[in-house]
Amino acid sequence: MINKEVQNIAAAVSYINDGAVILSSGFGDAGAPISLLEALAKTDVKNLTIVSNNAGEGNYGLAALIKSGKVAKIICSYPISAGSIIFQNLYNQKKIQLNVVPQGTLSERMRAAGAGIGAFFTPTSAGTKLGEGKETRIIEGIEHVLEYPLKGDIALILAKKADRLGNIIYDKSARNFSPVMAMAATTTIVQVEELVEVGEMDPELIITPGIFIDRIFVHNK
Amino acid sequence: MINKEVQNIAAAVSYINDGAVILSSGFGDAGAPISLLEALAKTDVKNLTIVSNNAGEGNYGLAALIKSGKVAKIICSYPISAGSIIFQNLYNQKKIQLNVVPQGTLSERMRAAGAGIGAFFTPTSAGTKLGEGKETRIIEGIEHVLEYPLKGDIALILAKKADRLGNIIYDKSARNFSPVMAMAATTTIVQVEELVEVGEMDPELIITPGIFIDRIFVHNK
Amino acid sequence: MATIAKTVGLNRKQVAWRIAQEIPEGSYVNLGIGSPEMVANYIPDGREIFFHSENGILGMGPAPKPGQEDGNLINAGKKPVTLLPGGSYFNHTDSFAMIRGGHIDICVLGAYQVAENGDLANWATLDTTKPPGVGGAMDLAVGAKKIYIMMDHLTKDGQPKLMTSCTYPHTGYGVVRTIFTDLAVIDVIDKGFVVRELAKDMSLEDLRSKTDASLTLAKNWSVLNPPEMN
Amino acid sequence: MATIAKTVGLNRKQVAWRIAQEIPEGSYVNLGIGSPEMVANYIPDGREIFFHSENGILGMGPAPKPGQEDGNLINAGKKPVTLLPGGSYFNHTDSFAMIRGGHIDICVLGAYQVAENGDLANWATLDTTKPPGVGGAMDLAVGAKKIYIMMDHLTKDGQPKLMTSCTYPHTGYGVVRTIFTDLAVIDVIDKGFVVRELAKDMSLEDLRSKTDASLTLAKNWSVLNPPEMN
Repeated sequence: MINKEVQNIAAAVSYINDGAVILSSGFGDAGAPISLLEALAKTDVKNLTIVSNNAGEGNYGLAALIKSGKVAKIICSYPISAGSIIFQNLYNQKKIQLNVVPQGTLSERMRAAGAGIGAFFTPTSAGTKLGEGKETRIIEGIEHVLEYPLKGDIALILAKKADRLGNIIYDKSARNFSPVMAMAATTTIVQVEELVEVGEMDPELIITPGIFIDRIFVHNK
Repeated sequence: MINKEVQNIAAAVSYINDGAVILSSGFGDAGAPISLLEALAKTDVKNLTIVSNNAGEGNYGLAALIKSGKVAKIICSYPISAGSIIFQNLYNQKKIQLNVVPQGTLSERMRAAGAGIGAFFTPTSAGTKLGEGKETRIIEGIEHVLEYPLKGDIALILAKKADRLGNIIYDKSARNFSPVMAMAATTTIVQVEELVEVGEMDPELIITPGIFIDRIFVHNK
Repeated sequence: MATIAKTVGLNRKQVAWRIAQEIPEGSYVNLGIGSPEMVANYIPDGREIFFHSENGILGMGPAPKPGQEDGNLINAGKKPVTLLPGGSYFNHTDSFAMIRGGHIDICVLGAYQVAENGDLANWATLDTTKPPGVGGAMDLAVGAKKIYIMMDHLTKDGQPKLMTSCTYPHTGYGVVRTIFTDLAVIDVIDKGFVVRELAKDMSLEDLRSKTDASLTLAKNWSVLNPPEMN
Repeated sequence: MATIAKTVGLNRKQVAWRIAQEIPEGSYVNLGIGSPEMVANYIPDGREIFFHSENGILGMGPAPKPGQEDGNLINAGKKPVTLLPGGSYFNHTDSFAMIRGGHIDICVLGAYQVAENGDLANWATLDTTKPPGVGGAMDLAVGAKKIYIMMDHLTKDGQPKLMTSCTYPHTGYGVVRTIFTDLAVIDVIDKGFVVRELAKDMSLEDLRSKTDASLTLAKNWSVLNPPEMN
């Protein structure tokens, strides 16, 4: 019988390699896998690349991981939230690399990775500083830039409920990047509030089917 | 107060121009907007291009529209179902054009149209007869073809329930192409079984939000 | 009763009110972070408008009552909001498909600078000591059917923000439709600024002195005269 | 008791059975239209396998009981199916994202021809009097992690289907992993056919005479000997 649940949080974040590209869900705190990120901070992995919309706030979750010194590079759309002090300090000290990607392009590049699209042309960022150095093409009279897939080795995501097969539902706007990150990573690890029986979730409502999920950590609040 | 419901089926398919590109949902009969297609067959529109997975079966729905002589061209993945007699006869008489597109590329091209992607590289069909004449590129060692968006003037889709704002849910595998076609057309017309009150649908379960829907025809079985 | 010193121009609420009047019923609208969020407060009663938030919400409602906040229901500025009946949730990719795909009728954004050809600069200044951050600004700029700008006519230092061309890094090119400032409503038409409304007691000459580009007065221009708001 | 004439090789059910044994627990599997659908009937008891259907189903179950058919719950061959507990529905774009994105572990397809370098021809013949139709074959060919082929070793006319190179139009290049025929199980390794299993009473020489390409016998080859099935 398939059971993707792991028995503790250390097992959830085990076997992550040095230099891994980690997709980390959430828009601000909503949908961020705080506990998984903090557990990862306690491992001895190093030289990580983090892909996330933001760069962490306060000193918890992603900020705690960044503070641990394990993050070499961040790929995100908006690292300048008022609370992103830890990141901004390291950035100013040139101790962390930053790659800013427009939010929709960030999401679409991960979708391309998950959907087997080799590259795509998007009008977003064409002609701007963020489009510099990219291949461009005029399509239907509009300048586009060519963007490539952004694939993760690991995705750390948050959800509301899972079953042992990895079927998942989310809560409100905390859904945000989790579904696309689940598709785009080789191994997807989900932190959920509740594990339910197989068949309990409405099949019309399952947002991320188990095919995209590898490990489930049930976080008892 | 916004109300996207039309009062009768003639109104549902009104103002469709000659030469329109019509996206028609369904995988076989599942999810096919039979009544809308038959209503369209009764109008005096002509020279339509139909985009659909199949080419109609029997003499109802899409087959009836094709039989009416209003369809100049079909873009589809699989027009060779045993029941696609009307299409196949017209094809053999060279009275209808056919453009065969791999099923995933068909869907992805409509998604590109709906999502503002200018073009995309896909490995599907590279090096095959269906990839002939297309721009190619080796990405990560794999040959890809460049595919362009497939936009509709009109989408005719089927769903289970709608509210007056055009929020929609589907039934089982009848969902298939409807969500992507709703995104990819300038005007989307949905045939539903039931109209429900606004707020009655679970906001987590709404598959196609009203932003993609223009007209609702409630088909009383 | 003391006499209150009269200042020319609209306050922030009045600009939000003015923009709200411009939004037709049934529109799908994205409001940028900050001042543009205020526009939602001034939609005329009975006019049904659907607010989109880039983080995966359509049908966003006002802020919840104190104590009713839900950290999983926030807007693009990460502030608690509510969901109206008929609202829905979706993932980020679908949300930006809506944006980039041209399904958002109107997007109201703030700006550092707008050029007379509709170019927009609203994501970065020339200060390179801070890390850059763009969020969804570039996607919204290229994707929304109409971009409305809500901004002060001048910077805090008194510098013009309506320019012949942007000196700050571009967000998008030729994308701005209309600019709503504390002093005027200005359309971008044929690569030029056309003043459609002027604040009460504001002259075109005054406005020109505060603008680093040519201004044309629309034939049917009118006085921008919102209700009192404090 | 009459003596039953012995024919060499497996019947269709036995080939389906053999493929079913090859699928590990937890696999996400797409079964092509026609004979490959039979594979689902022979998964060993207690082995949990998830069947994907290109029209937006994961966790597809067997055919419903007569009278229980639902026209909205069909497989890729448009035949009625059921949904197992833990199954889900999704749209076509997401379904092909699963396929093209490499999330399907195994896809079992029929074939007209397979070449020794793994090339696959299964969507069109050389007959141009009929309209072409491809369905999801090309997406599956490039997307699934492993492509298994289920087919007769020879055509009905006795022509080889395992070839040096395909003469029919290609579906995909270098994509086939293993071919399960009525006579053998053959892996494609380093651009060559390697016989892993041979049907009972079948010699390698016999098989070579029915194959239009070189065959190597695997060191640890075995006899393909499924249970009786009628």
